[in-house]
Amino acid sequence: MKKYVIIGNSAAAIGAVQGIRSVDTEGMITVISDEPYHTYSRPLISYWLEGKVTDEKIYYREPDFYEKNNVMTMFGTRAVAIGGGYVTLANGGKVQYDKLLVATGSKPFVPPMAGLEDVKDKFTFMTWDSAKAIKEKVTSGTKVLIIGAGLIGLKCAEALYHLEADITVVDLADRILPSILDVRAGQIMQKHIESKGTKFILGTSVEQFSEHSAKLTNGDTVDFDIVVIAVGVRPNTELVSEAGGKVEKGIITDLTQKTTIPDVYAAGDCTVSYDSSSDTQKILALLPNAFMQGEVAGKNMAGEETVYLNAIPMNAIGFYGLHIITAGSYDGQADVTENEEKEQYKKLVFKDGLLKGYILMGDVARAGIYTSMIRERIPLEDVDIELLRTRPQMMMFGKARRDEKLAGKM
Amino acid sequence: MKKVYVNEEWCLACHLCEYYCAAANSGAENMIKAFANGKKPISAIQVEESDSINFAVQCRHCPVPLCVKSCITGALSVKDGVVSCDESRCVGCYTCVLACPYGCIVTSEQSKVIRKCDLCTKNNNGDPVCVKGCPNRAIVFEER
Amino acid sequence: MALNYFQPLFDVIRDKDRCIKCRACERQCANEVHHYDAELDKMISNSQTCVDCQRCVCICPTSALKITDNPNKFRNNSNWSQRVMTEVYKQAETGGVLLCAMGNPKEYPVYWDKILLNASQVTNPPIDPLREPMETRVFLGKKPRSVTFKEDGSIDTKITPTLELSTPIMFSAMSYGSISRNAHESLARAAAELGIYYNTGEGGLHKDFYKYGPNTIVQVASGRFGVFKDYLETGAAIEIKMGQGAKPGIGGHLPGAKILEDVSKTRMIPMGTDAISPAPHHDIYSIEDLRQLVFSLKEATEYKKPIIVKIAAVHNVAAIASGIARSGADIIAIDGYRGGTGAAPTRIRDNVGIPIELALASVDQRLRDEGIRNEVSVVVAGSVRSSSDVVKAIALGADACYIGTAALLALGCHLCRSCQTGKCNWGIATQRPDLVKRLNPNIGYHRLVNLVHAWDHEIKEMIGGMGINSIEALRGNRLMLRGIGLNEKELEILGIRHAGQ
Amino acid sequence: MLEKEGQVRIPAGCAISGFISRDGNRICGDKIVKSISYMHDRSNGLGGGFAGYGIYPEYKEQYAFHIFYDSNESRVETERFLDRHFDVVNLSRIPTRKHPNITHEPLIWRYFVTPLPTKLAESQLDEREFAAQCVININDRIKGSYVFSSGKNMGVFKAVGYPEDVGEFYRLEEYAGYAWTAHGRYPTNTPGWWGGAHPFALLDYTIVHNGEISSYDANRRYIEMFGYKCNLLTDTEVITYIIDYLNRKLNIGLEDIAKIIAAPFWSEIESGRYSNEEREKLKYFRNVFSSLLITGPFSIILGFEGGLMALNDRLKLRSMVAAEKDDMVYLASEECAIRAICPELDRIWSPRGGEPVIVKLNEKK
Repeated sequence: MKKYVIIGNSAAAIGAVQGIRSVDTEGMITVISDEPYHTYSRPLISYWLEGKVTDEKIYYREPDFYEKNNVMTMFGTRAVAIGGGYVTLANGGKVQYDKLLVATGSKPFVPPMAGLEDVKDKFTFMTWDSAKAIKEKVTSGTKVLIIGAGLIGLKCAEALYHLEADITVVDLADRILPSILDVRAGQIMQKHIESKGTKFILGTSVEQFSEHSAKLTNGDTVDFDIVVIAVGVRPNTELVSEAGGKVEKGIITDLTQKTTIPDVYAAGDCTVSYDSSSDTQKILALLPNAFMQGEVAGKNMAGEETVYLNAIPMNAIGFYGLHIITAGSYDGQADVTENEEKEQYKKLVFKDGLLKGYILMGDVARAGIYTSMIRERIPLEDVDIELLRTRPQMMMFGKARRDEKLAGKM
Repeated sequence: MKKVYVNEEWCLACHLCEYYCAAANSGAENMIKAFANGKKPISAIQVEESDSINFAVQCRHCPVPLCVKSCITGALSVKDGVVSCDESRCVGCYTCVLACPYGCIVTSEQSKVIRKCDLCTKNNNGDPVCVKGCPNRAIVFEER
Repeated sequence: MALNYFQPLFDVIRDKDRCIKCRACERQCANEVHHYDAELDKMISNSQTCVDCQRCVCICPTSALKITDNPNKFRNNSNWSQRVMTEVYKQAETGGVLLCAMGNPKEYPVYWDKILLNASQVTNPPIDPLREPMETRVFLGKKPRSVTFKEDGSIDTKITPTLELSTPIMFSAMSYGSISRNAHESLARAAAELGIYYNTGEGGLHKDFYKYGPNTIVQVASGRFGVFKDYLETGAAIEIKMGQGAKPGIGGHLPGAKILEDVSKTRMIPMGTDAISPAPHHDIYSIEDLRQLVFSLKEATEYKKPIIVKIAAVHNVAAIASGIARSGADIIAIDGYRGGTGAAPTRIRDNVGIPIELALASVDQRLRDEGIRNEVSVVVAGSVRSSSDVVKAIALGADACYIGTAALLALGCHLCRSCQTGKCNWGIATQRPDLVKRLNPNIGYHRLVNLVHAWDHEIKEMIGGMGINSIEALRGNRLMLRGIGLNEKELEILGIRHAGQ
Repeated sequence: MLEKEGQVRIPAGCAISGFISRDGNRICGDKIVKSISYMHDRSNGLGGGFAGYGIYPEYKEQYAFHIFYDSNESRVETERFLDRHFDVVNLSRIPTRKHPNITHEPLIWRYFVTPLPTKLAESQLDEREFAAQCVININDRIKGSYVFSSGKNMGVFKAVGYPEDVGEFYRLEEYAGYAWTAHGRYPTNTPGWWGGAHPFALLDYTIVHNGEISSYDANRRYIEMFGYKCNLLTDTEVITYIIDYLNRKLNIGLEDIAKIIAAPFWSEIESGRYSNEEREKLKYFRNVFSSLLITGPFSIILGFEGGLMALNDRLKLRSMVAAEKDDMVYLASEECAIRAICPELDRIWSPRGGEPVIVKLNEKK
């Protein structure tokens, strides 16, 4: 009977459990996590903070998930080292493995900022515990300063907006959501968020914190009750690097999710993935990506050879009720349509006879058809471009491809 | 497994499948009540039409469902081959909309959660209503 | 037009409490009666163009629609009815011949409904088709006068080619062109599955349907459209169309608008030209000419196919039939004045010809009187509406019946009688691709099969009740019939007694 | 007023019986009377009759015409017709005895005749057809005359009454023949006409029949195309004509005739139990002679020169038993009618529907 050990308890870990169990119903699976919770969905913490998701619904899988899958759990336990067929725990214990998955995710990056140590109520926004900590401090009218206008910062801002906090967002960049939006889309979104009362101060940074205010590089001073720092994340790669595994921006794996260390696999936000839309290696810190990588890792660990292909950056997210779906790379010839009044924006990016990426804001219906164009590398010459530009639809494919797709064999 | 398939040769773009679907899954006891007072319940099947070609599209219930793998809440799951959504767990993030290669996850402005075809397993219609309601047998429920 | 003489014939009534504004009616009406007004958020109906085809009523998911007669009426006049007056207005405006479609709708007597069937009581047991074999197979064609045997006792006499039918029902001639490809496919597939025959009409046979040849009767009409060697050889039988019940004395007429590419290829005529068949066959001006055509066709097909001669039921039909029976034809088809059509001049449809019941009775008797009933089979058409009509026709003397209108009804036709417009909402009498596709032959053929199966079952029950267990014992068995409400002359022509006698 | 036979079709139930000596031994007529009397309850006194074969050996080359006359005028007219067409070798009243249950008797005459050679030649018909035409002519054209028996060396005796009374009336004990058939009738009204009693005969074909065929008018209207006139509107009449047509005119054997009038069902024809030739033949018969298929219940005994044939409808909706003892073959509606005259039998069976029992005289050694 094989012994599987998984470090981490989020999407990649759950994907691995399901992957292993789809191949091996017998082997012993142990999940080690430093968080004390049944697996929960990390992206849901903002919904939880907002109050839209209850304690019961934040869980990523049903309560009997571990029992049903015959998984032994070691929650609230930190793994400190791996190697030699053992995981060493913070309490000195050792857990033996035949196959190990490192699914340690990432951690918030807090850059050195002058005076930050004087701020008592400062938070990051990465875990349920961090959301719980923020919630304790926020009531109606609480002044919140958020450093970082990226996905995490703005998701946090949206949640706090529903709690009627007074929010200011500061970012060194001169636009919001630069990782997923282009300049124009960012402007529309910014305007939308501002219309709800959230303030942005962009192209600036904090020069000096004091306990309840921050002096900015542009000379302004922002008063706050609490600060949330959301400038970025860093992958948790230490376990692998210290064991001699190859690590660059994140943990390096092959297409089967195997690291350079024998019998050790890695998946999720801690790893580097191959982005087929831009032909580059990058960290794709996305829940669907993590789950699928974990699943592939799990299957390989259990002996079924399979590879993870066609990973691309993609995001489905909404802020203050305005939806965005994006995918792929924006490097190429762009085709943009916009309806400012309706807060609708659409950008299609073409290169090498393929659809490479897109941004849909406002009207996101059926976006997955575009995603499949990118992922499956369907040549543009096979589709009706006019229809493709109009909206995502099956009609744009030729009869043969449409029949094949609608037969639902995927 | 029996699934719903469309035969575009026979689709008349009457859109009745959409109305039957919307009504059957609206919780209202009949179609008139489902649409009464300006209500516009959502259909999980959508008709695409052009001058000469029409067809209805709804969930293919993929053997490897990207929507389920992508779901951030666990609301989407597969049971006996049927991909369905526990709408009480959906937060409307639309990651499934992003993932579905057929554009078969429907967004609802009213409920803020997604709607998708569950082959009428959650209502009392037996076979899917879109199939039963199609006047030209363009939509069929069969094993292929 | 400042003065509108043409009030809508119908009133489209929408129950606003039921209407959910799904717009299915709008999408399904080729006459553009319904439309959705976004400003008013309402469905609006324009009754003026409604033909009462009932498509919208049938498709409405909430049963919100009704179509009734327009209650608006001219002043009562038993002589000058509203219909007659409106026709005058129409001709005053257009100067043209009135056109119409399908069968004679006027209130002439329906003799089928004045004939009652017998059943066995006490002296003779009724037979239960669920428990005993009950046979409806028939053969159509000439029967030899005598029979010779070989030494070993086997038969030496050859039978001329015959048609074998699983039940005495065939689908009438309806051309590709007048009806759609899907309607044709439905008929062809149903005929094949049922073991009966359908009839190409005068429009030729589409290449795709050659595979149904063993169940196809190919027609040769006065226009000779689509007639060539392969066509003749493909059919199981060849029908010479001399006349048609709906319009005796004139030829077929298919407007150019219905002649699209496929129809043009099949008919072998240019696209868009009107296909007008001459009133007579110009090589047949007399009975002896018919004999020549019969034998030309037999020669062309090496005496392998029975030849049917189809005539309209007209006043001296018995004598004409007698002539045909001696012409070498194997089967006579007689089409009564209530037979349908895709287009006919109204006056002709409504005033020319005689009822099939009387024509059949006199033809059958005449052929027997002359001792030549065996020379031909007799097939009747022209409003055979039900299995009981079939039973009555066979008891009067028919070998089989053609059904046309009933078959179209099975395919969805609601007898709006607007076939000539080419805008059939049921996908039957149209060539418009968006309308044609409304008739899914997978459904259509199945409905035809159902219909004929149902009739076959009913026929078995009726003849079983008479104590008959094979349809041939019904043929010409007029004792099984009684008239009701008929006068002496009618009874005499029908060769039956009055009920109670 | 009640309509008589020929004006209306009268359904009837019946008893039939018959036997034959295959060796050609002549058997006294009282035996058939005894047999049919055992089925008294199957008749109601409204018709009885007999046919005897081999009863006129002294006139075996002549046609024996038995004729009912309503009046002397009819007789005179008929005899004038006979004289024009035939050489009348012998004529006489048929001997009868008074019987309390037999009343209203017509004039009953018997003629032994041969066709006049000149007339026969002129007609271009064969002799039998000539004789048949003359019989049909008399029955059709001469009012009050009815030829009820017209074969050679055979005779029909029939009347309104119970068959046993009819037998006594005609003094059948004075006749002897190699084959006899008998009929007792149970009609559903009172036609009171002697011609309506059975057997029905044309030339040497006689039929006794129990049943009511549902195909009657289809058969009648078909057979009338070939010169027959079904004046009596009875099953027996039309069946006789059908058999005459098929056997005498088309030369179809009795076995094959059974396959035409009581044709096997299609399901049986196509069941694979027949050889290809046989299947083709059955199919041919059902196609070509479809209008001669007889449906509805019947059991018949056909008498003909030199034999008997019994046949049931294909569903066997009427009773019929057959039995053998030495050279004798017995056929009857009920077994009792056989046991009454031959208690010890070699074999007794119930023929299947549509399966003919054909018995012919043995070849003379």
